[in-house]
Amino acid sequence: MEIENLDHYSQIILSLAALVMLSSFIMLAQGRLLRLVFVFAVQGFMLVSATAIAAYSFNNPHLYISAAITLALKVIFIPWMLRRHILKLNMHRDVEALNNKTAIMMGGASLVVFSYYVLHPIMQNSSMVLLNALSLSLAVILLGMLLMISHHQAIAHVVGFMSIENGLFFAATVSTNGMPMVVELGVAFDVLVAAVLFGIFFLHINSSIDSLDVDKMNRLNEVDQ
Amino acid sequence: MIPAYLLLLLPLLGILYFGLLGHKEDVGKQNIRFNGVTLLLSLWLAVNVFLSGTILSTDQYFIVDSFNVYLIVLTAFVGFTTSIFSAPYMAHEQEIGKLTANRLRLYYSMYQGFMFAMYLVLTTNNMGIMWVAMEAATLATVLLVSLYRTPESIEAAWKYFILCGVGIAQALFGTILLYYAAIQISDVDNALTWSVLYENAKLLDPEILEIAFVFMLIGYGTKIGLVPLHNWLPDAHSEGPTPMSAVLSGLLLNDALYAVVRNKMLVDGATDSHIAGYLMMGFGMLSFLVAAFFLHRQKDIKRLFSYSSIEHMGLMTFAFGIGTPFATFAALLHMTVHSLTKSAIFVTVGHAAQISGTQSIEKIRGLIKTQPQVGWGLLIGTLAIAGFPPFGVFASEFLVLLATMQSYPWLAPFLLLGIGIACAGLFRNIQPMVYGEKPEGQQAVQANLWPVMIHLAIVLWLGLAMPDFLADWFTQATILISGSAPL
Amino acid sequence: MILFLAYAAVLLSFLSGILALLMRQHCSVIKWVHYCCTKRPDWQQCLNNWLEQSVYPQRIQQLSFICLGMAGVFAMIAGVGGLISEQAMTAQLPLGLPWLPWHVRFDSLSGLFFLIIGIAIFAVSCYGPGYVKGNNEQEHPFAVLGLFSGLFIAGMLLVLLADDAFFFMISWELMSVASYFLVAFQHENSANRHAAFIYLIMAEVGAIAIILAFGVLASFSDGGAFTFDALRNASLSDTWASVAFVLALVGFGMKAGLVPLHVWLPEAHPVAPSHISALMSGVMLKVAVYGLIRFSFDLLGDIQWQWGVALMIIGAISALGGILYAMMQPNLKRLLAYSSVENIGIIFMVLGLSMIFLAKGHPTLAALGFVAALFHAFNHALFKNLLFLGAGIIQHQVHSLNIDDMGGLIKRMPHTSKLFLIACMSISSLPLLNGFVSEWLAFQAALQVGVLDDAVLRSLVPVMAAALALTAALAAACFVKLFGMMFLGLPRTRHAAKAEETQDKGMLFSLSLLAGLCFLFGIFPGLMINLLDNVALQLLGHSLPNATAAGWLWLTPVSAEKASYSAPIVLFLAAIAGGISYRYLRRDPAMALRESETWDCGFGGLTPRMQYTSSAFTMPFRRIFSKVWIIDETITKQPGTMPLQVTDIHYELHVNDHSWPKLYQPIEKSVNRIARLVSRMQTGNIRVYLSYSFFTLIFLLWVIS
Amino acid sequence: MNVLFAIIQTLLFIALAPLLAGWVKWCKCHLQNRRAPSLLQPYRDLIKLTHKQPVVSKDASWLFIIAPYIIFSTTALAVSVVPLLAVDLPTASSADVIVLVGFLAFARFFLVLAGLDVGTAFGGMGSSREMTISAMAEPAMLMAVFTLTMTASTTNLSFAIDHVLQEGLVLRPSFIFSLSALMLVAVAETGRIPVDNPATHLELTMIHEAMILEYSGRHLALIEWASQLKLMLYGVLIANIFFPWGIAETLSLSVLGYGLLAIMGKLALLVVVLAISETLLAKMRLFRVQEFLSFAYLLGLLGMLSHIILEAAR
Repeated sequence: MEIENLDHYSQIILSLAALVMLSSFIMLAQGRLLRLVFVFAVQGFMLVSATAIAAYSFNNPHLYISAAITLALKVIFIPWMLRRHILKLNMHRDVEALNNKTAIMMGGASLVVFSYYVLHPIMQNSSMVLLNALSLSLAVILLGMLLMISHHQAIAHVVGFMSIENGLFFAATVSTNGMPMVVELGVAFDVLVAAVLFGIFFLHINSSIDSLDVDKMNRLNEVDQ
Repeated sequence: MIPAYLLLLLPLLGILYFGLLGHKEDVGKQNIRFNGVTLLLSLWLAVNVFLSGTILSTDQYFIVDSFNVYLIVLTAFVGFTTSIFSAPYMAHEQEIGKLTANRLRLYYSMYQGFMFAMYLVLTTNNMGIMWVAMEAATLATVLLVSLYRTPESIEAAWKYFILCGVGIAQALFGTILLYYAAIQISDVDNALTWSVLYENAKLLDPEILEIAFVFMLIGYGTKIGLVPLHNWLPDAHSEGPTPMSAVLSGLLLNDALYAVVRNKMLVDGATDSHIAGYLMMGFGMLSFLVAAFFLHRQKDIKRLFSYSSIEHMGLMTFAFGIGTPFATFAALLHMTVHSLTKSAIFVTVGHAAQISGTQSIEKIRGLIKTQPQVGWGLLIGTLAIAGFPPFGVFASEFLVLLATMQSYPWLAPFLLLGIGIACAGLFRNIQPMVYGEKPEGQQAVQANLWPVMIHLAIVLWLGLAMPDFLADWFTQATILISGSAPL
Repeated sequence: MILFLAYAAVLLSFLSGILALLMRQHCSVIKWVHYCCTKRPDWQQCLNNWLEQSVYPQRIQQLSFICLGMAGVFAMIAGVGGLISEQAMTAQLPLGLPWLPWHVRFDSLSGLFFLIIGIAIFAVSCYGPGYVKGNNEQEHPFAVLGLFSGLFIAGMLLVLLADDAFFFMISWELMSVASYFLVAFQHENSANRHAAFIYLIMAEVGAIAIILAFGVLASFSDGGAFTFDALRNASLSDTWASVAFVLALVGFGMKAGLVPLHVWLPEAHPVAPSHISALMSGVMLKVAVYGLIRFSFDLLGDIQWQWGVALMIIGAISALGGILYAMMQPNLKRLLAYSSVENIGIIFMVLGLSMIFLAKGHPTLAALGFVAALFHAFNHALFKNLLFLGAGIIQHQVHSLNIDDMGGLIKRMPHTSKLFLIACMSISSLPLLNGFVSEWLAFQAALQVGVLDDAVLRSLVPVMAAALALTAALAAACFVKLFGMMFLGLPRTRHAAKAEETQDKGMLFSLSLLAGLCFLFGIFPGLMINLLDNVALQLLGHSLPNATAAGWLWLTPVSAEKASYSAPIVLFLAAIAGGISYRYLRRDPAMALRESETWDCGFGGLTPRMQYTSSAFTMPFRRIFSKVWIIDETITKQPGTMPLQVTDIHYELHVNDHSWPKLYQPIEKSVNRIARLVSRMQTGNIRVYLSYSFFTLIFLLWVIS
Repeated sequence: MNVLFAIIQTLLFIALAPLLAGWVKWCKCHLQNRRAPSLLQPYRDLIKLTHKQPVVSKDASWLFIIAPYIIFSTTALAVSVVPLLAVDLPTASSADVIVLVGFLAFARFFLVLAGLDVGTAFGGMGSSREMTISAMAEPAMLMAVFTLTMTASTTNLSFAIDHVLQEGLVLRPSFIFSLSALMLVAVAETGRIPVDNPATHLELTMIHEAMILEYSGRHLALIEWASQLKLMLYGVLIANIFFPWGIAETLSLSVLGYGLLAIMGKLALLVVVLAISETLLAKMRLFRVQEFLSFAYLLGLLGMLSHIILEAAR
């Protein structure tokens, strides 16, 4: 099935998926925390739009609820919270120096290819939208992990973590029209609690090591000095 | 089904109760009572299942079969005995000023929260809920790990949080894939219902399920502590309060493994390739061997035993991976004896650390001379966990070995190598702690060692003569998991 | 019936352990007594008095040892019963795994080892009360000692009863673990802790090898069953049978202390309390021999001659190595432990010979070798027990185990010294004592090598026989030295000069009992050999046809023409010869002895320091066999004012075993190295951890698709 | 009848041993251009010693006093099982050749303990050296003996000698080796030059003498006698095993007389060989003795191997 033959909704969803992935790439290369959080919010927004469109096109009302929750959590609450912490801890001027940015970007690109490679064989019987959407959400998940591996600010880690959640959410929405409601709610609850806990931890970490650099948290190691 | 609901309800009440009233004097005793009642409920449930077979709730959200009911009883039991231990332990911690009353409130509230999450993981019939509950268990315990608010404990909690969070996210992706495979064959409402999926497992797309299983294994495997996803585990065990380490080692790891096994049952139903089994065997063996070597270089007593947990979880994963009835039986038995023994050990370890005021192995000395019960408890517990007969760990390890011999004889030497190295690793650290003269100024502490004795007695009993009803129970679970009875 | 006696022995030894646990529970015991005897106040009163606070610990100790002694008696009776009865008795106990209850079997082989253990624990139970009397209850609680002694003995007995691999392993490990605690009993010495650690680890490794051996066998058995019956019926290819045999050899050899797997033995045996050392050295090693016999002769069945050769060579190395190492030890109990290595080597050598004969189709000769090996095992249990128990008495008196701290004890401790002398003579295999008979039988077996048609074997066996001869001669040298240094000459230290004969009748009785048995079986070996014949008959299907064909006086293992030995006649003749010479030369009362100073070459004043020390005594051996040890010898001279004048000479000698640096240190090092490499994984950086999980995911996805 | 004969033969053996020692001395003196003592001198020495009051160190224990009797009687026991005049010796079946070695070991055991008993450096030195040499010599001796016993397929000396006798003159290469081995061992075990010098009292070289330094009177007599017995025992072993001709096969008086003459002749010849070698050779350093004995062991081994490979090959 070629892309021309798809309906417009699907085309939009696919485009949004591509944009979500693109935002992941932007986050990957982003050294400034405020911008990182902003991009994250944008990603969340694109996710919400995709969900809403999917809800409309599949005529699946409970996806609206998901979209609403996501909007509240990932576009508003979490970015707000992170931003507040950044400002409070006076980190908005820090620029994280990323080593080997090119290599990371290349790695990210190959992850996208890899996602296709992994999911392609099992998706041969299903629609192109699904294949693309699932592969892209897997790529987002992997890129989120890569983000966490390459950044060493705790806040960046939270953003990475949340973008993984975004990827999961996108996968759930697009490929399966959303998980059962109970599960959605449960997941949302977990994300909320996690977000709150992250906030608490920022304070603790900052008070214990005087920064949010995770590289400085290596007291618990077993390597010979 | 009523006991199951009550079982879930009571810890939920517990969260609220301790959240509100947890700063009271006799809060430790209240906790014991709560857990005691849940233990009774779990036994009630067990009797029901034992008499009438698998129970499925009418809305299909909950299932209690012979596999999970025994884990429920185990969870309730270890939760109960650990609460007995934790009462004087936490009181002592408060006395010496390591904790405030508010933190204690948090501790008891989250203890119940953790128990709730565990019961939910075990009883739910919905793979999505299982995931949610598993994540909830992380969330409940992460604050307990950082309870002391030392830099180390915060670091450990952060690592625990991030690594398990990221890990478990993979499991969610796996669940989504499973869901995707399921909606092809079933209606949306039941697409994540395990019992339905299990019946129709043959219809599921094997390729999707295999990929889904990889994600699940990585996800829940992080919680099991499989090498190389284990890194959070020793940190979290060593820095949290000891009762927490006991339940983490004794329960959380088991339940994560339970989740993996549930998924494996689906994958095995869908495909004949046994790929899930091979993956689990590979991970299990790797964890088993690597952890055995890790034991040799530990400086912290709780880290030591957390690596031992990794080792044993590896062994169980390996045994479930083999998948023959024999191996499954062995793995179930090993789950039981490991939980009991390991939580008993953590109890003694907690007291040992209180006696000497540190967790550093180098500074803990002469326990037998200072407080014989603690010293002997630790020593005998270590013997048991190292797989010396007549304790039950030996019986289960023997069975695992037997199963390995039958299916993959060339792996048996590695297994034994691991056991030998682990034994050496444990004892080179334990011996100096328990033996020898006591250091200046070391004092005995108030300790309640009944949990240790009860656990070790049960483990001994299992090793010497497994009671028939328990054997039947295990056999039923084995039939459920692997399709036929051992011998 | 016999089986019940055996159970009774096991249960009594358990009971003895549990009684010991009551050591500190005076109050609760009294309460319990009150509760039980409420209806009989007179009993209550009586028991109350008997268990009075001040004597309570002694009562408990006595009770515990009485139980042990009864266990010994029952074990002996059961053992003899098992040896006599032609049928093996079997039973099942409702314990163990759900589908594998504990299988019990009591045949003549088990019976023999029951007898050995029974004698040993009976002797120990007579000896024990006197030995533990001096212990400080706070420092070394009897509860621990008694409990683990009981468990240890029960474990050994259960090993002999076991008839399935699972039960066997449980009892085997019970034996190992309990003895581990006994080794660690006096744990404030770092040497004890070290020894205990090595012991435990090696026991574990050995057990692992045994499990593997069983596993190999089981995987060829019908349905992978683990009962010995199923294992017996397993049909293996030659290669797999050899694999199983090698694993069993490693496993049981580890426990038996074959060189180079012996390193734990000289560490662990000396540091345990003496009566436990006696059990470990005299009896536990025999249980390992039992295990190997059970495994190879009984379970594997089709013996291959290569195994025999392997056993013979390893046995010869152990025997020679053991005795040479023993010779250099200044520590009495270490010396005895090494000598156990030697004796085990001899037993294995002879077993190997028996295997060769069996594989080559000469079952009667195989039975000869087999009986010789078993008889030596029996004898070794007797005299090694005697030696260790004697060592315990001496340690109490001299407060040291260093041979060079003793001397002149023959005059201070006349009874102990006589009994010790008998043991020394027996272990040096001098005629008229039991040690000689088993070696004689071994030589007889070796000399029948002519029947083999393989020239290589035919030339190998005599070389082994010569090694056996060398071992015997070296053993004689070693024990002459031991006895000479300990009991003869002048006392070398204050403690030795003040030593006194032990007043405890029980201790002396147990020593006399063992010495008497050494002598009895030296004079009437036929008594034992007839019993051992049953074992050979049951296990090999053949026995010695003519062992006592020429009458009870004679021992003719092959035939009267080929070889014969009559200890009673020899004793009779010796008595005549000795009597005549003594009578003849002592008949004149005027010729009584005259006492005088020792001749001192006119320099005056012989001091104890001028005597030969044990290291001086063994110096020629040290030079001749210098490659066997790692010898670290330093002489420091303090030069005086005049040229060539030396005011002070300090001599230091350390003799060590090769196997430690050559075999064990590399293993230890490599484990440590791998552990160090592995622990690099735990870097402490969360990003590294994340990348592990990331790459694992990528890798697995790649693998799966 | 047989028993009576065995007793007589043993007594004869014991009685003749000093004569052999006298003969050795006599030969050596003549070879070394010295005036020889009478052949009966050893008897006179023994009698004299027996009538002296023994002096015992005050540090000695009962072991020291009892040891000479034990040494003498076990050595006597050892000689009682060696066929001297006739092959049909009843005692030979109660103790075979291995027991014979055991008897010698028994005697040595007590000799060495006696040496250690008083607590002088001499005693310790002698004991240590004696044990070293015997430890090396014993396997060599057994190797040599085993060749014989395997050829005759019996360890009973009487039967073995009978077997050699029945076979007639067979030149066995293995016997040549064993003979040489046994001779070397005999030299070492009886304390002759070049291993030990029975006439020395120099502490650097003493072995046997060092151990018995404290003995006097009848004790010394017994020990001396025992060592003379031992010398004769080895002589008889060599003579009768390897050259059994002349030994009586029946117990008639004439045959026995002939046997006695034969054995005396053989022993006399052997002693001449011994005396010549003692005159020609110098005593070895102590640590060369091991080479000497390993050579003996090697010869024994060669004898064994040549028996197995050349003579018993199938």
